[in-house]
Amino acid sequence: MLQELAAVDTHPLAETAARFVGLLPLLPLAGFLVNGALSLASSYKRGPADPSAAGAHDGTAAEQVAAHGSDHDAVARHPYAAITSVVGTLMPALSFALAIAIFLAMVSAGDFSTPYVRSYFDWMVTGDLQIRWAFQLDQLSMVMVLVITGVGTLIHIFSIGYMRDDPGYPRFFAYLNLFVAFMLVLVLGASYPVMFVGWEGVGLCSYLLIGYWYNVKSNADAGLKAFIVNRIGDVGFLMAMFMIFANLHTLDITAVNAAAPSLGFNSALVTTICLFLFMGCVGKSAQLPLYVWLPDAMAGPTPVSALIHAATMVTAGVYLIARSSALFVMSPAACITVAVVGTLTALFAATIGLKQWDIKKVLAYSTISQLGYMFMGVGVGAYAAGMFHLITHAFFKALLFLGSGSVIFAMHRAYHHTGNHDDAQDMRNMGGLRKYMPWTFALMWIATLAIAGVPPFSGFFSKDGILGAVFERAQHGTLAEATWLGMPGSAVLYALYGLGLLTALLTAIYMTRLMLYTFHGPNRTGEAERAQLREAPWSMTGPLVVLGVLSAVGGWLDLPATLPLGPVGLLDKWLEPVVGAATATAAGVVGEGVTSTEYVLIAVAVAIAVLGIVIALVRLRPAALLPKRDALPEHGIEKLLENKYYIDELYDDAIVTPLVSGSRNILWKGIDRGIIDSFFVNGSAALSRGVGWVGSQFQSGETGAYAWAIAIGALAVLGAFTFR
Amino acid sequence: MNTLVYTFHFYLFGLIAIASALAFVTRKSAVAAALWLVNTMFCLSALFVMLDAQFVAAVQVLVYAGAIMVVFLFVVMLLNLGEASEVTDIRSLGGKLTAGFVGLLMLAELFSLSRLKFPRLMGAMTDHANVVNPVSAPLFHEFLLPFEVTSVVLLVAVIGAVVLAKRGPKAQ
Amino acid sequence: MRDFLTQLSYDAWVLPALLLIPLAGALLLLVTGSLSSDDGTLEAAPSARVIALVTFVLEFVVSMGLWWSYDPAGARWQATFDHWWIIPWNARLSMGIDGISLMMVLLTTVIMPLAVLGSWTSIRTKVRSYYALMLVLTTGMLGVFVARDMLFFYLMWEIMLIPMYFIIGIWGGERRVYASIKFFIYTTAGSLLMLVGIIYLWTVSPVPAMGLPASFDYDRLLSIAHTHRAALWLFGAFFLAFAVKTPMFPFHTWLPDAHVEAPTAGSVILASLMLKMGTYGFLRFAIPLFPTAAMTPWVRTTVLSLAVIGIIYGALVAMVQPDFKKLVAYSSVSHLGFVVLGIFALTQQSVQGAMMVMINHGISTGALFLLIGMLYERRHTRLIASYGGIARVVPLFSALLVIVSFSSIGLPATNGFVGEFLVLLGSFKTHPFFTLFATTAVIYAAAYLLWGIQGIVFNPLDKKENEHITDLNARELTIMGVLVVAIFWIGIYPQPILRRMESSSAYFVHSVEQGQADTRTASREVR
Amino acid sequence: MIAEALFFSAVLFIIGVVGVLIRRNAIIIFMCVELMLTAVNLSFIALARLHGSATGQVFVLFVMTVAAAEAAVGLAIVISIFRHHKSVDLRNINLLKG
Repeated sequence: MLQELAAVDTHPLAETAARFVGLLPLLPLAGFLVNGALSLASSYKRGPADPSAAGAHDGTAAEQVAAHGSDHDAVARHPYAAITSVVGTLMPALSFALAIAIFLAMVSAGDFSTPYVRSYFDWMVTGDLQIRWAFQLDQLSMVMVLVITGVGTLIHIFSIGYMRDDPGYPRFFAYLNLFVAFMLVLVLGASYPVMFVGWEGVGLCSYLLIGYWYNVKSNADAGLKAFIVNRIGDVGFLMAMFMIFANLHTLDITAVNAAAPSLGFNSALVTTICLFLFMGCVGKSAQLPLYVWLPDAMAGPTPVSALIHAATMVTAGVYLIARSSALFVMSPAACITVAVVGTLTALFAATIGLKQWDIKKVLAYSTISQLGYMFMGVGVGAYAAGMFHLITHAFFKALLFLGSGSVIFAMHRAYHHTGNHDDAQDMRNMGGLRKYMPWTFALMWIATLAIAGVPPFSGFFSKDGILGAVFERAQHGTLAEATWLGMPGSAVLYALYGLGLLTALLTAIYMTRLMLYTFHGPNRTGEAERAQLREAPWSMTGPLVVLGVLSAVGGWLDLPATLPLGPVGLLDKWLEPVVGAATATAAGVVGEGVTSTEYVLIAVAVAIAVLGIVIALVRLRPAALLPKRDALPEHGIEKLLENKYYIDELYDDAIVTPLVSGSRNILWKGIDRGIIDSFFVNGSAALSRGVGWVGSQFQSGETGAYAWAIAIGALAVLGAFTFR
Repeated sequence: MNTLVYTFHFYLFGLIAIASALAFVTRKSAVAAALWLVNTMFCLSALFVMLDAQFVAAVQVLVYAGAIMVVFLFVVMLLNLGEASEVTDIRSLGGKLTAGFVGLLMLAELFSLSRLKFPRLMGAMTDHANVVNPVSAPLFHEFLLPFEVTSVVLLVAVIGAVVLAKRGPKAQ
Repeated sequence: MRDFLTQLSYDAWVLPALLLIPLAGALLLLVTGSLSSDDGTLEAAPSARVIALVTFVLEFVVSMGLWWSYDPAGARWQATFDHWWIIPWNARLSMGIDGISLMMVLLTTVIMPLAVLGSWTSIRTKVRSYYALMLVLTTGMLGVFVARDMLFFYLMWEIMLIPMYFIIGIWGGERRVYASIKFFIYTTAGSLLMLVGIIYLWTVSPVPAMGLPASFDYDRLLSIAHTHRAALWLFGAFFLAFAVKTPMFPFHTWLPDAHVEAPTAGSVILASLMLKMGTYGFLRFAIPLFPTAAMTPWVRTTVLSLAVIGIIYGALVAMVQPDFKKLVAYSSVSHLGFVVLGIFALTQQSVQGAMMVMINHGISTGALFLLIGMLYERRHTRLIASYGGIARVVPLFSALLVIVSFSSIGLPATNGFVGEFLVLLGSFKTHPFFTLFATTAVIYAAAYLLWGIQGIVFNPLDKKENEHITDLNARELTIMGVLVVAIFWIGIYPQPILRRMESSSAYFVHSVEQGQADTRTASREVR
Repeated sequence: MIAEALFFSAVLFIIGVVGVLIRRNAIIIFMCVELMLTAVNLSFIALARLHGSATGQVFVLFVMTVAAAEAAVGLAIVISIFRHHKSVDLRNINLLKG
């Protein structure tokens, strides 16, 4: 312990702001505690001292109900709204400020290759197991901390406006603060179990926030689904931890990374560990086949969708793989699996996104698709590229979600005003909003161009980085030389590249479609509603502007060598100490400078993005669209897409229903009640009762019968003596 | 006493006892049965005398034949059961045969068990004139406590009989 | 603190005092009961619950000294006490604690006052007898945990049954008689075989060469080597007693009935403390006494299979329960499966984890039963379907239910995670495939509990009766406050507990491995 | 003569047993029991004679006392049963049924 402290003290970050790293999650946690207490304090009414004696029909209870009944529909600010807004946004903002201070300290500390680990106290120490509450700061976690606290703060500010009339205002901020705290624990954790605390903690917050409006059953169901599907993935994460510990006797990330080569290159063991870890990522980051929870998660308030289900939590899987890069490069098979799953998810989700009408559902599938891209990147060992896309995606997808939040806010306000009960999120009910919401319109177009991959917006650079890396890995490196399910690695990777391009095309199409239907064409809301449509307040538009700027210029974070518009490869260099070795291992021979092939690839990517937008503009007719209530049913492949390939129904019928009815009818009523209880337990009781009954039949009370019994008994005893 | 005469009388009383007993179990009338039983008791008392238990023989006549059987007869008459009112009092032929078979079987088993060889007669009791002493000496020395307990048993029986046979207030 | 305790010569008297204080309380209750002529309803005898609470708080205060006086690096048995008892049989009142007992004793003394507070207003008839029975029950449970004499252990084991039988049978729900008889016969049937085993051990215990008479002394019985065949039979006898109590699949069907029918405090005690007797028995008796039998490959595989089946089966059956109390009851089958898995996997981490799960299950499940009891007091139904959306009416209750449920699910940073993680982590080393199946239980655990609480606190508030439910009062908040603090304390900083149990669990693992190795070499020599 | 006495005793005893088995009149069954007791008394007397000791006779006295007590109580029971059932037929009496 002392030695360790000494080692920490000599670290270049030891005397800087980095020593307050523990405050990063603690500040939002404090916000959670304050807001949670406010929420409970405002709604708690003390119960009677003797609940079983108190009649259910006393006056106070009735009054309470009246009070509760009214507060649901009332559009009034929460009594603690002011203090909640201050505490709820200040805490993540302070975290962000601290994060910047630490970042500056790291920049000035220059290159350091060992992470700064700050250990607080023992968590689970027994035998050879040593798990401590320890946080780890290095370039990778720093990037994530900045994204989480930065984007997080913006979304908190946006929420002040978006949630202003909600009766559970402090509760919302409490959950959001708690989320930020857990997310920071996730990225800062110095060992897998500590990471897992954050990993599950964000799952909890996701559950609570998806089911935030819990009095609608579908919302609560969606939260439950998210948590359970995530847990399926968590089994993988847990198993990976067990395997790592059983073989390496440590769970500290640095120690595991250092010891990873001892597991043996391409050994079955390391592949299994990586695949289990990836299973965790599949759950958390909504990849095939566990993506189903994310579209449903849109049931939560829109800021939640922006923060948790687009910018931060769902990218945790990408972060985990980047964190464990030393393990993954040991197993090309696992890497290719990651890339293949990522690519297939990207394509699959993009096709579903083509035909969704709910504006948030489109964005949800888009998120799944973009996460697929990120896995494609980290799968092929281009960790910096994957992280780069994670960052730009955080910007433009948060912008898209918040923009759609603005739209929904406006639509909802308009509908509320006129008492209309139509779907405020359905694009068929929107249209032509550019006139009423010019800022949102402009900013969302920036984000759309970014996600579509049009230069010079951020998404172009990050997506191109990934596709370029896939193409490069297909040519040389450990992945190209490996075989995957009997196929040569390079062939697989070329195919992935092709599918990646196809996905890019689809991305451009569905995003343009979203913009066209929402902002262009005629307005499809009613006359009365149209009068109420207007831009959201500045507390909401402000964060949008910031994100818009970031989405536009985010590409400069990591310019490719082919396009030296500024300093090249900033992020690559920054992440070099963490993932550089792993990237180099995966890449094998380093390419010889800039080649003409790369320019061709860039040209193809741009062409495809533009083509997608053009196709959408040409083919789609927003003017011909009917509002949702008048819409005609779809047919053929479009119906299949609209219904998301019926995957949810398939899971329900093939897994959930058999499991539940099997548990009920076979396990509970069959085995538990039937076999064990009725047969063995009550059966043995019945047996002894039966024996007793037989015995009692001899007890007739007839003295004569007894005399006979005695006589025959005596006969038998005498006989026994006689014929001994 | 002449051994032959003695043996003759021994067999005589024994056989009469058995015959009376057989008559006793087969009479339908309770009074007749009781009288046959009294006859058996008398014969047995004679056997007791011949086995040098003169005092017990006297008691047998007094207590059994005299007291107990009289009580039986009283009860029979009190309840007016003198005539065989119920035809079903004796079991069916099958029952009788089975009972007889069981009895014979038991007898056979008893005989086959008693393979002991008894001497014809051991020396006679020492003092024929003094018949009570040999009984009373152990009774009031060795078996004093049981003897006293027996008196308590009798007392309890008397009280019990009174309580049981008394008409309850409801019956009146 | 330790100096202060030494001044009091605390170690010398604490264990008998812990056994006697509840008995004294029970006696006081009975005396006041026989002096007064009332009918023992709550209105007539409000002092009974106060006496009980004071006794339990005193018990708690006295027992807390053990936390400081126990030295993890010290002797194997601490705070020992020894007194003659039945001289002809050489049975003694011999007590002592090690790391395992320590935590179980403290868990008992913490849970019992809360159980009294939980019954504060819900028990309204024959209150004196009720609290007297709870006090006697406490003596029994503590006796089981501290006994170092097998006969004394068995006596306490059986003493425990009787009060619980009456608590279920008198203050229980509608089918209380069926449930209490089932509970009693099930557990007695198991434990009688154990008695046979104990008597057998006694008969083989004398060592004439060293002049040692027959004895029930635990440490002495530990040192006896049995033939493999005898060990198997004896292990079977002990195993059955503990498997019923734990309860392991398929000996678990008394549990749902007993839990559902028992009054709140009965369920709490049953789940938090009495189920631990079974697993404690495995740790203390069944395995250390017969290591060769317990670690025979086929025995071990069978037990581990039953444990893993129990984990998954309990979770799946819990998932479809319409009655929340039954849901929690089946979840106990699942959780206790983890304990058995950890114990039989026999690694340092898994055994430590098993002990942690024992503690955590005591806290979380106890809290769940208390919460559902509080709700039952208000609405008189336990069916999930008769609730819905009550988070709006009773926000604090709902928040607590969610917190406790997540601790039971095993969310990291709550207590549930620490235990399950250690069990699984340790078990993976020796039994990876069993661990893989056991790990999937984290999915079902989330499913059944979240389904349950969703049906109660979330969803639309669509039933008129539920709009009248009142939130928790100060007394109920005190109970839950203690438990929630424990949940997070153990979840975030379990090290003080782990440290106190470490040497005992290491001794357990080591001695069992050693015993196994010894006899293996011995049998090789024989061949 | 001892063997003969024992023979008579056995025969009388068996007759008593058969009587108990074939009769249904409670009073007669009582008498059969008395017969069995007396038969046993004969054995006692004979064996006392064999051993030349009076102890056996003492037992006979005890047996007689008990027999008297038994007869008294038994008959009292019969009377009270008769009052209830108006019959002493054993088939009507099954009070011994648990």
